[in-house]
Amino acid sequence: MEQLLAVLIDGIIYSSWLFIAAVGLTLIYGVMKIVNVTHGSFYALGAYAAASITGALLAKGMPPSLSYAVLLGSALLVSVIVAPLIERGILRFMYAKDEVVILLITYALFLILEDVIKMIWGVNPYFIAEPYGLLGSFDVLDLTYPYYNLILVGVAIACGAGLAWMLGSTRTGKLLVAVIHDTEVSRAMGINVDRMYLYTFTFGSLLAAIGGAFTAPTVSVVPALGVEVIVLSFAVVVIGGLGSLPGAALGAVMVGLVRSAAIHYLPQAELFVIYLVMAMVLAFRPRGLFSIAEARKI
Amino acid sequence: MTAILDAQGLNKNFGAVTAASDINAAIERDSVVGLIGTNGAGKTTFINMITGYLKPDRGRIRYEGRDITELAPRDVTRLGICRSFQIPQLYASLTAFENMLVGIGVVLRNAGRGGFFSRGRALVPGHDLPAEDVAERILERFGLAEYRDKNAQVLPGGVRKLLDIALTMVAKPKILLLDEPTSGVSAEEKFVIMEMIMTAVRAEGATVLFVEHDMEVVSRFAERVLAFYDGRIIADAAPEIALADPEVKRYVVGGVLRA
Amino acid sequence: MSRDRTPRTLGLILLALLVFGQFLPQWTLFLVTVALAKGLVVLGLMIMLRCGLVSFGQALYYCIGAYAAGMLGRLFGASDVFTLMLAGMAAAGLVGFVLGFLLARYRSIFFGLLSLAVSMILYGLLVKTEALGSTDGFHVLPSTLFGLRPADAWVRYTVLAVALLVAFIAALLVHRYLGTPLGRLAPAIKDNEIRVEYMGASARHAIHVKYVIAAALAGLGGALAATTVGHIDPEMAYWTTSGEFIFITILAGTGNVIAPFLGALVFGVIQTVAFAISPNTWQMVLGGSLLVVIVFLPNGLWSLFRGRKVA
Amino acid sequence: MHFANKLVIAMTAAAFAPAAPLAQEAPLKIGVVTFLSGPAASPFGVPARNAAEIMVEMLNGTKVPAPYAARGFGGAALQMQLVDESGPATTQVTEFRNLAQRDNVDMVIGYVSSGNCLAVAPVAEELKKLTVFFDCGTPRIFEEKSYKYVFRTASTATMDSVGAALYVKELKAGKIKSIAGVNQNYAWGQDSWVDFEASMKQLTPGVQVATSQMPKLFAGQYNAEISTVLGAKADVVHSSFWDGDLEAFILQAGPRGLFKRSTVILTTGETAMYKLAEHIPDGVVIGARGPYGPYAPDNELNRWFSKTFADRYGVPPNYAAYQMAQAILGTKAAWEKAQSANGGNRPSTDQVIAAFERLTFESPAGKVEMVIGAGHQAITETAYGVSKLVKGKMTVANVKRYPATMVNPPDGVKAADWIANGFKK
Repeated sequence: MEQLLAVLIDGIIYSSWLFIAAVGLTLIYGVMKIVNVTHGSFYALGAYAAASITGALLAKGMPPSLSYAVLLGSALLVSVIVAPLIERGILRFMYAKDEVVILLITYALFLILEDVIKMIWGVNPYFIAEPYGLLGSFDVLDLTYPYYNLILVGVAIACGAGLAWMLGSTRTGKLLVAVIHDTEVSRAMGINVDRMYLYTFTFGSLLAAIGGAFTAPTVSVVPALGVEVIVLSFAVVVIGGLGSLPGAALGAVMVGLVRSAAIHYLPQAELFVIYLVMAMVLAFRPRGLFSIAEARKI
Repeated sequence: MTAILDAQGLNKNFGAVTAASDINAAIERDSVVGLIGTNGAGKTTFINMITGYLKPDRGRIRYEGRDITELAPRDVTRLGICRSFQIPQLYASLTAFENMLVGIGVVLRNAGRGGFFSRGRALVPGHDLPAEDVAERILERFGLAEYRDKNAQVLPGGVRKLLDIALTMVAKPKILLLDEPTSGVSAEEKFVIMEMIMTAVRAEGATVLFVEHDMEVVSRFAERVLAFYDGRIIADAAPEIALADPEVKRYVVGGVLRA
Repeated sequence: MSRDRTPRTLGLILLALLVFGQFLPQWTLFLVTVALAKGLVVLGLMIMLRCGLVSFGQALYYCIGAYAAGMLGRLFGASDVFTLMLAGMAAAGLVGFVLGFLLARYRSIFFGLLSLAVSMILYGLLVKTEALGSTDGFHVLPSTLFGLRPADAWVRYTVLAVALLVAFIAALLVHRYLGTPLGRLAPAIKDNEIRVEYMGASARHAIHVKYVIAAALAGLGGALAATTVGHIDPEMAYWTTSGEFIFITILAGTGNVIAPFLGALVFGVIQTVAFAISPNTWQMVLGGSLLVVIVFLPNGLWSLFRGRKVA
Repeated sequence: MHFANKLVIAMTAAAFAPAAPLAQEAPLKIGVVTFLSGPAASPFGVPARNAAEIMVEMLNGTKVPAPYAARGFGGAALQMQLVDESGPATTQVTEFRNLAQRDNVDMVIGYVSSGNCLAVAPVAEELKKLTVFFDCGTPRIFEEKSYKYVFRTASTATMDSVGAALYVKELKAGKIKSIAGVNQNYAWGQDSWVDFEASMKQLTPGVQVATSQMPKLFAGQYNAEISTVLGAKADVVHSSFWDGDLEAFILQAGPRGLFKRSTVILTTGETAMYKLAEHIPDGVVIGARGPYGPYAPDNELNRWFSKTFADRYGVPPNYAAYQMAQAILGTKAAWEKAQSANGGNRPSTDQVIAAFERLTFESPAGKVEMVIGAGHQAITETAYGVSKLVKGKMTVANVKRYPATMVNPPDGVKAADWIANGFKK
């Protein structure tokens, strides 16, 4: 019983983390049809920026309670600087190319950014554990959890709800939905697709950066931080159905719960259980759980 | 004359929409049949069901006495029922010539002459010529020789249309289903294209069903007309009779004028 | 169709390398051999890419081939280089045949990601298999040629010669295959699958066949790599390995069966140069060169050599 | 034809492009291979590179205290060529061959990853190139095969697990009913746990294994693992985590009270103890993979090394740095022994090898004996202690030292068998 509860809590926490890390990927794919490997770079950038900036401010005597805002702020900072640079500077000249070629371009960019990060921050780890411990912790039966984990859950919900609201209720959001459904028609209808792409890429990258920023307090920020995240968030997004927001949420929850169940009951399986889920889902729902089946007119 | 193709009681619904309700049609060998009707009347659905792209909810389709209702498009094609498309379905990145070769390759392969170990210049069944020559000849016949080495995606609309039809000829079809062969083509070109097709077909000898909106073209080329409305066949007769039918006048001809 | 010069060119390259090979410095022999092994994998990816399919999990078969060869030596002491390669090829081909029934139904990104998932599962299983050394992997016995082991000074050259021969045969067969109707179907499937079906061909069957060929080639490459490098580990199945193969495929271009080997060689050289001149930022060099190729040689390196269509 | 020509030219050009000029008589060229990118760079690769740079510079400047005062190796200045250890075994083997045959280095010193060590060793043998492993832990290298050209100047990971077991047994005065493990799911983690578990079963019969968690390498998120370990309520928790994973584990486990609930052993804790001083509570068992860092003996060599290193890089050298220094000094010792045996002339590789086998030499970490693995594998003493924060500075208290022969198997005995047979001498 206690173990089951633990499975749930651990699962939810991990799911939240996964969702924040992955949701930007599905947005970018939905709108731009790009499988964006640099997503991992932005995750890392977010973590590095958050760790270094928050650390510096704390050293300057900033009240720790503000650090959460700073985490968010630093994520915002890096993504609005770097993302447009990449989208305007490189990607936009490539949209004519195959999905796969663009994927490779983002892979190349990822390799480059890895070294750029190393040049800026060096190889030594950064820590900002203050936000993690700050809020104290609560007990479930005899397991202790820091409240920070609830913040993670909160951020995840905020990201998901915010994105849903934006797509559903704002003008830009509605235009985005149009682009998601048919880029060509949207273009014909006079929607400025290029600007939509810029917004989408920046916002999607921001979500990745937020993921990194809010993970930073719980880990040591080191090179290659983003590598793990890439494939993991691919798995989540694919399980849910590329380009589907509820899909990403469901995918994250599934993976999160399955993984934590594996850890509690069958530790050996942890290594590949995620890919097992992915393979299973794809085997029965070739386009993921929440896919829009495309009809072909002949 | 015996029916080469026999559709009995075909029904097909897409949710609330009725695309075909109790379609019955027996097509005689070597006849030329025009399918008319407004958009959404069920003409293309009829063709899609014959070629196995859609499975009817009810009803059977027989071809030379054999039930082909459940067959997949490729199996229907292998039996000699070939179709062209309203929107040309070409291999955009290949030249017109290569488009033909792909098709011919499939024919060779289905005849067991295109395997890994078979000779480079095996004769194409039905044409009894090597692949290249067959391609040349069909392109020639459809007046596409000058576009031989142009990529399909850069060809003008009318030419794409012709190439799309030419592709159906490689397999020596016994039944040819042409879905709006002259759509998106100027009025005078329509007759040129239809003439070309008909001469080609006569040379090869095949039964033809073609969807057409231009009643002049229909009455000029069709020996028989099937008029579709709301998923039903409302008239099945020789052109002059069918086109004179009041119902057809109201729902089809008029519909075209309105369209 | 223009006259087909590919077989002759292949032959010339084979001869050139067999002759020059004896004079090349030892380390380049190894570099070239590894490039040939990777080239075989890429050759398979090229076939798939021609029908618009990219496998993010081809490392699965690379790894299966390598482990098949390794196990054969470990369990039965088999060391004949051709036996090992055939084993690797057969094992990978068999798995490919089975998985093909599933994967041939998938297209575009979903094909890629499903194959990725499968390869990662194998990776996980191998890491858990401590009997096979887990992530540390294990040694592959030095291989023999018809029971003979060449003199130390000639080992590298002999391995290279064998690799060249194998690659040459593989390339010729694939080239011939691409000329058959089924092979020709590749671009057609990429362009318009509906039409392929309406011409009386089964796209799924065509893809399945190509998938098995690609798998077998990857297995062959894996076995060759295993015997050349002398050590195998699960990372051969990791997604970064697959990524490297796709990297090379795009680098090379799909123009001709020679391209994959050329691409693999160039990749090897770029990488080792990057390691040598900028040990701290070689990833940047690698990524940069990939960008440059994609931007300036959209059809890959092959477009450098090709005046007109060869394949 | 034109095509074939082009291709061959292209290839030969490519082949020779990176070729370096042949090595002159002196100085000696040393290939140094360690992680410069990826997660292993910061805890091992870069400190090791820094140590190598210092040693090379200081040896060339004859600034190293006795017995290593002579310039370079036996008077010949050293020249080091750096290579990144990242990438799959194929890449590493390729790069090793390039070092040996393209750049004609006189010897190669390096390798953190056991996988790379296993992959490179046979190649070193094939190319007859003297190769010294400085860090990698797996005992398999000299257990599975015997090598002539390969040496390892650091003890195997077995020592860490056995030492840890001996230490906690003393620390908890035998009152250990259950143990748990959190180790990375790859060879290093698996081997470390297997050895530790076996040792504990030998030392405290009847001990129960509560749980053994094996999270994916670099997973970063350990809440679920920590929950299971907390739930298991084991007396002792063993972890061979390193680097980012270790630090993340400490950061995540601390607030959840794992360190309060169980005695936690971090066999590589030393790499994190300074960085995370305020996050490691007192009483955590800290290992350094040997007598390195805080456990290094107080001799002149060590005082000199740690000061020089700290002065230049602002942080004290960690165990990776010590191991690199140890590898270089060991090779120097062997080289100079061979040289004097050779009447002062530059020794041949075979002579160096002869001198290296069963060599005993001094390093900043004290005495190193190349006595197992047929004289190619070093054994050293090891030490463990518990963390103790003194005036905001992290130190180790309650330090126990274990002589080399007590924590390493005798020559010719496989580590696993040695443990299974109750550590028989």
